[in-house]
Amino acid sequence: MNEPPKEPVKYVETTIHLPYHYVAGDVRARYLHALKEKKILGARCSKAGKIFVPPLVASPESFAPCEEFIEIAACGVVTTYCVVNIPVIGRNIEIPYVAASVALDGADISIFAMIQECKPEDVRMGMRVEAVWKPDGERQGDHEDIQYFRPTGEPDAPRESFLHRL
Amino acid sequence: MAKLRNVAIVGFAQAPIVVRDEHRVASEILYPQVRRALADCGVERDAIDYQVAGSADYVDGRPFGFVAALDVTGTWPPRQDLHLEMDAAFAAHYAWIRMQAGDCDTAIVCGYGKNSEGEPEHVLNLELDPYYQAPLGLGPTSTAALQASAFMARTGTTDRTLAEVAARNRTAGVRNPDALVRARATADDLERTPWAVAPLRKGYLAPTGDSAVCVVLATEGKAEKMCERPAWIRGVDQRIERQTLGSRDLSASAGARLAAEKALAMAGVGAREADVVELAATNPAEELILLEALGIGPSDAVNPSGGPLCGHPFMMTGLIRLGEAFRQLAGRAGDHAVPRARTAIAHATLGHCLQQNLFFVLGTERRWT
Amino acid sequence: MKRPVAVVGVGQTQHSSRRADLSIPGLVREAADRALVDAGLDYGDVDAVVMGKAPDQLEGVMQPEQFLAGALGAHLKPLIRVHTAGSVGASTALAAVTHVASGLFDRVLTVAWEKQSEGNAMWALSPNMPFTPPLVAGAGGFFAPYCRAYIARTGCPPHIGPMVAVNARDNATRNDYAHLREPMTFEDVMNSPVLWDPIRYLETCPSSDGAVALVVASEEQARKGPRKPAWIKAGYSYAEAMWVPGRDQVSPMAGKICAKAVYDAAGIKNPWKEIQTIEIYVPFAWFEPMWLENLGFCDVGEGWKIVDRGDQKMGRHLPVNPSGGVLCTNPIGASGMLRLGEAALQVMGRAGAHQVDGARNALGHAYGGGAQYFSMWLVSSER
Amino acid sequence: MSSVPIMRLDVVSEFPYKHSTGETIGRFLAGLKEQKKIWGQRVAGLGVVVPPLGYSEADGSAGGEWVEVKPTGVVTAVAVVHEAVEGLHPFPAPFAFVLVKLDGADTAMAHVVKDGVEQLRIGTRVEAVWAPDEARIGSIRDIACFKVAS
Repeated sequence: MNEPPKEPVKYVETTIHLPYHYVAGDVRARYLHALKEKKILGARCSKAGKIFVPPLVASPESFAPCEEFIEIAACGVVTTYCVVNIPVIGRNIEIPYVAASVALDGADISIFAMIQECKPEDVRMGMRVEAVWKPDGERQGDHEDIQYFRPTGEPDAPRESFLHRL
Repeated sequence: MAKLRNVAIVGFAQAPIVVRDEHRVASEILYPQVRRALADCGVERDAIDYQVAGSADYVDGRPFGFVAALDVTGTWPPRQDLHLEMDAAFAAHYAWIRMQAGDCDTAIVCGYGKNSEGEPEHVLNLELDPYYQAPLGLGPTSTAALQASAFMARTGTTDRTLAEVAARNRTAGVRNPDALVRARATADDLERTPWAVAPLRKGYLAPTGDSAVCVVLATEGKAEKMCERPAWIRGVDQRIERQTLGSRDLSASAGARLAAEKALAMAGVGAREADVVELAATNPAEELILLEALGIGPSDAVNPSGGPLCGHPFMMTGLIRLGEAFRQLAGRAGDHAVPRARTAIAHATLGHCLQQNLFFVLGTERRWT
Repeated sequence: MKRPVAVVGVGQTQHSSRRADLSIPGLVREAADRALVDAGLDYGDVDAVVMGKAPDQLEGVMQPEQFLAGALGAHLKPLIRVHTAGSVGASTALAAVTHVASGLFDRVLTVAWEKQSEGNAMWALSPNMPFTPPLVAGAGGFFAPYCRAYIARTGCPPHIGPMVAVNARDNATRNDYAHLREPMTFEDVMNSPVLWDPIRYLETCPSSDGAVALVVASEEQARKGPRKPAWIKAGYSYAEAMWVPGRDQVSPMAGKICAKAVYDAAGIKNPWKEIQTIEIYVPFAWFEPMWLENLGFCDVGEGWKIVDRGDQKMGRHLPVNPSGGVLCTNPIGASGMLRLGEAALQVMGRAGAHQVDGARNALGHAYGGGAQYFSMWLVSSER
Repeated sequence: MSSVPIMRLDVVSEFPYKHSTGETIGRFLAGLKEQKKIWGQRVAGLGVVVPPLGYSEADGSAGGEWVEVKPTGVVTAVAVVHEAVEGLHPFPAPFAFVLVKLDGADTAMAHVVKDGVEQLRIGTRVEAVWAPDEARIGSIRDIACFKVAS
């Protein structure tokens, strides 16, 4: 035969195997270490005074460095959210769960957080929530030291206070 | 040559290259470089019309890793922006093209991405085609050794010559405070280092590392106000070749030769007139191949910074060459200055075996009047 | 732009969930061959190649443009590779335009592609990045909260998302290249599972294999070509930082500024009146009304009313995504260039069964990142 | 800023991929697997290319006539690995990567030489060593390696 077989091999299969070696960086490491002490740290912009949680090396808004770390309250307001009904590969999270944007009191940007201890349909934009920490001795200085946020039972924040704050 | 806009490098900042920065993530290394480069030019962020960056997701294994850079480059209010998945020197070339199109007058060009987070032999294997070449396990050191073997066979270049070329780089790097390797090494020392992948010895390889780079470009009229001695871009060109290693003559670099010819022709100078030639050669054989493409021989004009053999943060190495050329022409090269440098060549490359090559020709004088 | 630039060739692949019949070079060549044939050119006529795609992790090949250079006739030519997240197809085409506008290149081939079937997008795009919060549930989980905020702000009723999805699919039935072409009903959408409340399954984009290529050229070349070109009146790419206090992901500043820059440069004073059709990047149905507002086709809070009235359907005032858009075809890296290419086809009068009558001006748009990258062009049948 | 302990994390990123081959690459690989034959294609500007791609990397032109080449050839470049990279390299060191111009081909092919690397030079003649029947899966590694020709 003066040609290769008519029927091609369909695929070349491979598993890519790449080792990576990460560091958190001092700014993020400081934030994560503080979680162990049940403290949430923010960083203050040296120019405009805005507070970023988790801390950033610089304010993306003013382009000025952040220089000062300050402790932020572990409670705030759900500014918006979604209810997730599909499992995420590689994540051990029970569905459905609420993924929310939470504006912590005193912070100028929101964090992503899970809302639990209430039914997904009871979550509201404007709902006041607080952090639920892992028990003492189990916190390891990572994001999961805050297990989730739960409703505080306080009255909701007024609509105009969060509607344009995501 | 049609008349083009005169564009100059007017600012440059580079984080000293280190093996591994354990205190900062890539964007945190970049932030102070952008601040310094702008401070160098005496301008605020709002004075810059355009930003363009170069990096590659696989270097540190973070898909969309470049998005984080927007938070440290002053991207508020929103800015005209582009990101190339390439060595950032190619981003500088694109900024120049954009200035030729009349779409901007000033630009910052950033390069970043921590080499230390990944393992380059593994990562760069993935640049090869996934059907025939990558499955063999070829990495950058192996492909470079294939090229070196072909070059040495054609030209009769000896191991000793490679050692001498490497030693010249290492000697120069001693005077560069941003270099990763600043320990002097002689040809004798390097010739005694063990084989990495023969014919390349460990002492001939470029050590990767962490850095971040920012270059500022400006057109005539603005450049003079931002820099006392701007480095004018007189010519520039880049060319890629087909990848398949076995279908190229690896003993030479056809793409480098063509790009160099075009860039020099645009600049209206010959390579011999260059006082400084900064080459992104990651081993001495590559340096010799590139010099051959330029039509010049080895000399102390080549890599006064010590070149990649004294620090190779890949995806930034090319932009650092451009920055080094600027330092020399602007009189800011400090201890590694080449006296009275007036013309410089800066080179960048991507891919295996010098697959893609970019040459800038810079001068202390404007090209078009 | 220093000199006029036109689209003189458009080519795209048949898009589907898995183009198992083609290698990666085969896929990009299917699009590039068609674009060149369309332009009456050959690989040898091309001065430079500008390629775009989303993260290399999708296919497991780093900087694949390097091995594709030979497949695109780019040997010994200039080539660049663009990556600006989801907007990349559009920003890539605009980078090609810059090449021609500079006067240094006359004919530039630009190609954008994705072959999502080679890997697993969900794995490739949401690895557990170190030291970052472990919650973002894919792109849907990221964007759904902003859809909810839009709904809360504007009173957008719950039937708007499904209406957008149904219309997109209806449009795709007239586009031979589209990935999803089976008609669906409002009830189908309402009955589909809610994945990321408020986003339902049938309000999301598919995962596709596909490529698109354009030939952009100088005026002289455009006048020589076999067909009527699409003239690029203006195009811009803008980005904004992520963690800006008060940043509005519902209607990002970068999108507004980019649109205004395009309209100003193109001499458009009233986009609603002067633009006949738009191809915009709508990966989740709710984004259609959001972008109609962001792009200035109506006042804030009025976007959903355009959908509610049906004014964005074929044959009505402003047909949106006549091709079916991203909701029916989503080879990520190519999606933005498909929007720009489809806009060009409309003003060339060559969009076939999904042609909008009388399309003189068309807008092509894409976005990416955390709604941070915006890239768009306005094309016209008139120079 | 007061000092804070460095936080490190080592990960191995592992993803499976299935690359569709298309007709040309697929048939070339089928030739290795089923016929133990090495096929090239004659394309514009390059002559007989092995392995083939279905287009010319010289000018982008399509097509190519199938040409069988010999499993023997001559080394045109050689790189001897003295320290194998775990998880990447196919053999323990020392082994060699080579470019081999097979008899009947106009371009060379990248491959590996497992044994006898001390004898390898540019110009050395080598021959393909096939993987056993059950181990050939339609991969470039169906040629297990090359060896110095006897």
